[in-house]
Parts: sequence; structure tokens; C-alpha cells
Amino acid sequence: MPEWKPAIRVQPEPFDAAAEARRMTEGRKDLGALVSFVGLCRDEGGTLEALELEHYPGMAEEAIGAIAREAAERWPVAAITIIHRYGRIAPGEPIVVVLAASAHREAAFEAASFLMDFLKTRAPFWKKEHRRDAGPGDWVAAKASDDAAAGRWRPARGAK
Amino acid sequence: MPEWKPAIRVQPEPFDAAAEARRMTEGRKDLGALVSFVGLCRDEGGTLEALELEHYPGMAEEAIGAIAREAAERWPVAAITIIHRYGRIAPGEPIVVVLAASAHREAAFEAASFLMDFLKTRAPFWKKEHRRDAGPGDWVAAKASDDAAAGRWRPARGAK
Amino acid sequence: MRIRYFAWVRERVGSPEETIELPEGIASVRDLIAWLAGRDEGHAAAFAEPDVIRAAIDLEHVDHDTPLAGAREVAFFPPMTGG
Amino acid sequence: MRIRYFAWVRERVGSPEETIELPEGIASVRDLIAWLAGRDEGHAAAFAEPDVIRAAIDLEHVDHDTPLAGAREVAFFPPMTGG
Repeated sequence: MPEWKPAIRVQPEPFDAAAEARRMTEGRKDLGALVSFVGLCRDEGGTLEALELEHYPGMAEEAIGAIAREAAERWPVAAITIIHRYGRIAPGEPIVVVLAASAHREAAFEAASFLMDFLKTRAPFWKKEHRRDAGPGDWVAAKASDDAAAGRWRPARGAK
Repeated sequence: MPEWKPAIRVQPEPFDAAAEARRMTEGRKDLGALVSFVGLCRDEGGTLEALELEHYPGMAEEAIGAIAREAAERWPVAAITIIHRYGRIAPGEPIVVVLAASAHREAAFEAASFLMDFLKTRAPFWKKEHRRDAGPGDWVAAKASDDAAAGRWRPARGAK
Repeated sequence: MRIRYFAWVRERVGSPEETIELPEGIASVRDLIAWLAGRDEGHAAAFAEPDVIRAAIDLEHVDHDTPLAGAREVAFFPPMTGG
Repeated sequence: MRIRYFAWVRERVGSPEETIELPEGIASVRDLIAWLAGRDEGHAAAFAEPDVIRAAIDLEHVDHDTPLAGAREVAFFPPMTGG
């Protein structure tokens, strides 16, 4: 287990990914790589008014913390920050940011990618679409491709 | 070939990765993912005064452009920005930033990772270490692991 | 025992949470789902396809075979779609 | 023909660039490396291990078998260590 704690926040407000990145790297000379992933609210057909993200308060933080600890055990990462929003989010706005810093680029890339795959499938958030001129729409269905993406990490679990 | 052009800069000055990210995503609603990689000058043993990056002007821009076009052909990315510094860079400072935006997270992650692997092995930059109290030191040797990392992308080349 | 519902499970049940007295013989998450499904039309609709329902006990994801013994809060919800 | 050197190749040659008149019979990058290595001690040191030397013709990375025909600028350097 690493000596540092991942920084985890679940909040309705937008976040400043750049400020988070600065916080993780400032004054440090041992980092060679910082990978950041920002997930944005995408309006595929041009009809999305907003996404509404429901979450399970308490469990969301717990689940994200467990995912971050698992990443920290699997790769030599030096710092992890994860912020996930809930509530109403308009197209173009950020939903989630994952930051992974490491001495080496492979660890930073793999940890960030792993974190996103597991956030998608194991963190208790649910998206509902609000369509323009149509009011509340459907809940977004879980994708088999997301399960497959999370599944590709499983063979190595516990192996490192 | 995509209709957009990758943004490529080779410069001695520090860059503002956050401003570049904003430039790529502002006003857009078709992006679902933005992956950013920042490579930092790392001081492993605590004795590094600075890295000096030599580059081949003209070829550096050409080579990075070719790498970016290859990424854009292999993955459905919507925008790519690459900034690589040269000159004297102190520990803790950023050396390179790669940004890849896409509708989907896999494409953004893979394109950014591919771009970094190829920047390491195909862009004409060379690092020299200046050690504290020792003046100019050695040129950093190319790593077999970097060649291997670039090599893992080869089987798919030309296949998409 | 506190039962919580999220997303379309919550909408179909018609309530975000309820407190129940666990009947005798209801030992696992699977048992509880079957019992809840018989409460009324809303619960029946929410648990019509038990296999797609995910569960958590005291904030931790569990599978349907998990025993309820000691649980204070059990939550039911569809597969997650965050990130 | 303009010849450019970078990093430790430049340091060993002792100059960032030079202009040469390509002698007859020097057709490929490999030929040029062998010919340059015979010029003086600095060049000999730079090209002592020809296999590790990378080359570019007119800003494009090429292998040692590439013909020099039409080349305006040929560059020699160690394996890249950017990124």
C-alpha cells in the first residue's frame, strides 16, 4: 500500500482540472509523467438538453476510493486525483476527471485508463438523458463494451 | 485523412497545458474524452541540475506532424495538440504535452499513448544531463524499453 | 433494515427508500429481491428482471448470494453508468 | 551537399554542419557514413559504431540503404531521446 492517499471528490460543481494537476505536481521533482482524463457530456444527435447524474452518496466515495487503492497497488503511481460530478450537466461540460502521476509514463497511462474503466462499471452513478423539447428521457443503458473494457484488466488482478 | 490539422509547436518556452486543453474543447459538444499527457523533467537521484534538449529544427516539426497524422488515421480522434520544448529544462518543469480529444475514451487514451511512444523514438530530440557541481554530463541513452513500447503498435500499422 | 433504491429502480418502486422488518427465512440478497418483488406493482416492475439488478450492503457492492446477516442498509440499482 | 550532426555525433565530429562535394561511388547513406568516418579522428569517433547512427535525408528519417540521389541535406544523430 502506498503512503499517500488518493484525492477523491464527489460534487455537483464544475472542477478545475488544471488546478488539480498543479496541486499534484507542484514542488515535486520525482514525477516524470502526468496523465489526465476528462470525461465530457457529449451531445451525439444535437438533441441533448442535459444529462442528470444520480449517485449513491457515501457509496460513491467508498467505491471510487477502492478503485483508486487498487490502481495504486497495481502500478507505481505517485498520486491520484479523481473528481466525479453529479446533478445536471450540460453538453460540453466536464463530468469526471482522473489524474495519475508517476515516475514513468506507462504506469500513469495504465492507471488512468484502468481507473476510468472501473469508474464506468463500479462507481454508483447513473445517467438520465433530458432531451430538448421532450422533458426527462431515458436512463442511459450500461454498455457491454464498458464491461469488456473493465474485464480486460481482470487477469492481472492480485498478480502484482 | 481527417479534415482538421493537429496543432504542433516546438519551442523553448514553457507551455500552458490547461489553455491548450480549453482551446481544443471550447464550444464543442461532440467530445466525450480528453486525454492529456505531460512529460516532466525528473530528478531521480537528486543530483540533476537541468536537462538540455537539443533538437533538429524543421525535422522536429515534420516528424511530430507525421506521428500525429498517423494517430489520426488509426483512431477516430477529433483533435490533437503536441508541444515539445527544447533548450534547458529544470527538474519539475514540463518537457512535452500531448492532448488527444475524441468522442470515445478508448480512442483518446490509445492515441495519446501511441503519440508518446512515437515521440520518444521518432522525434529528433536528444537529452543531455547537467549534474549539480559537475557541469555538462552524459547524453541520455535511448532505452530498449522505449523501442519496445513503440514496437507494440506496429502490427496494426496500415491495417486501419 | 433500511432499503434504498436508485435510478430506474427508484422510479419504478416509487420511493427512494423504505424501512422494513426483515421476515423470517429471508437470508440472502436474492431472497430479499424476491420478497420485495411481491410487495406491490411498483416493486414488481422494479424487480421484474432480478438478474440485471445490482445490490450493495452497507455501501459495498455485493452479489445476490451474499447473506443479509448484520446488514443495516441494503441498496438496489441498475448497472452503473458513471464516468 | 549539406551534412548536419546532432547530439554526441555533433560533439565528436566537432562541428554542427559542413558542406561536402559527394565523391563518385558514394551512393547510399551507408557509403556516406563509411566515407565520412575516414575524414579525421573526430569523424572516426562519431561513426565508430555505424549501426547505432540514425540518418535523415531532407528532414525525413531514412535507413542506411537509402540512396543519396537528389538529397540536399543529410543529417546524422544518435537514437532519439525526446518525449
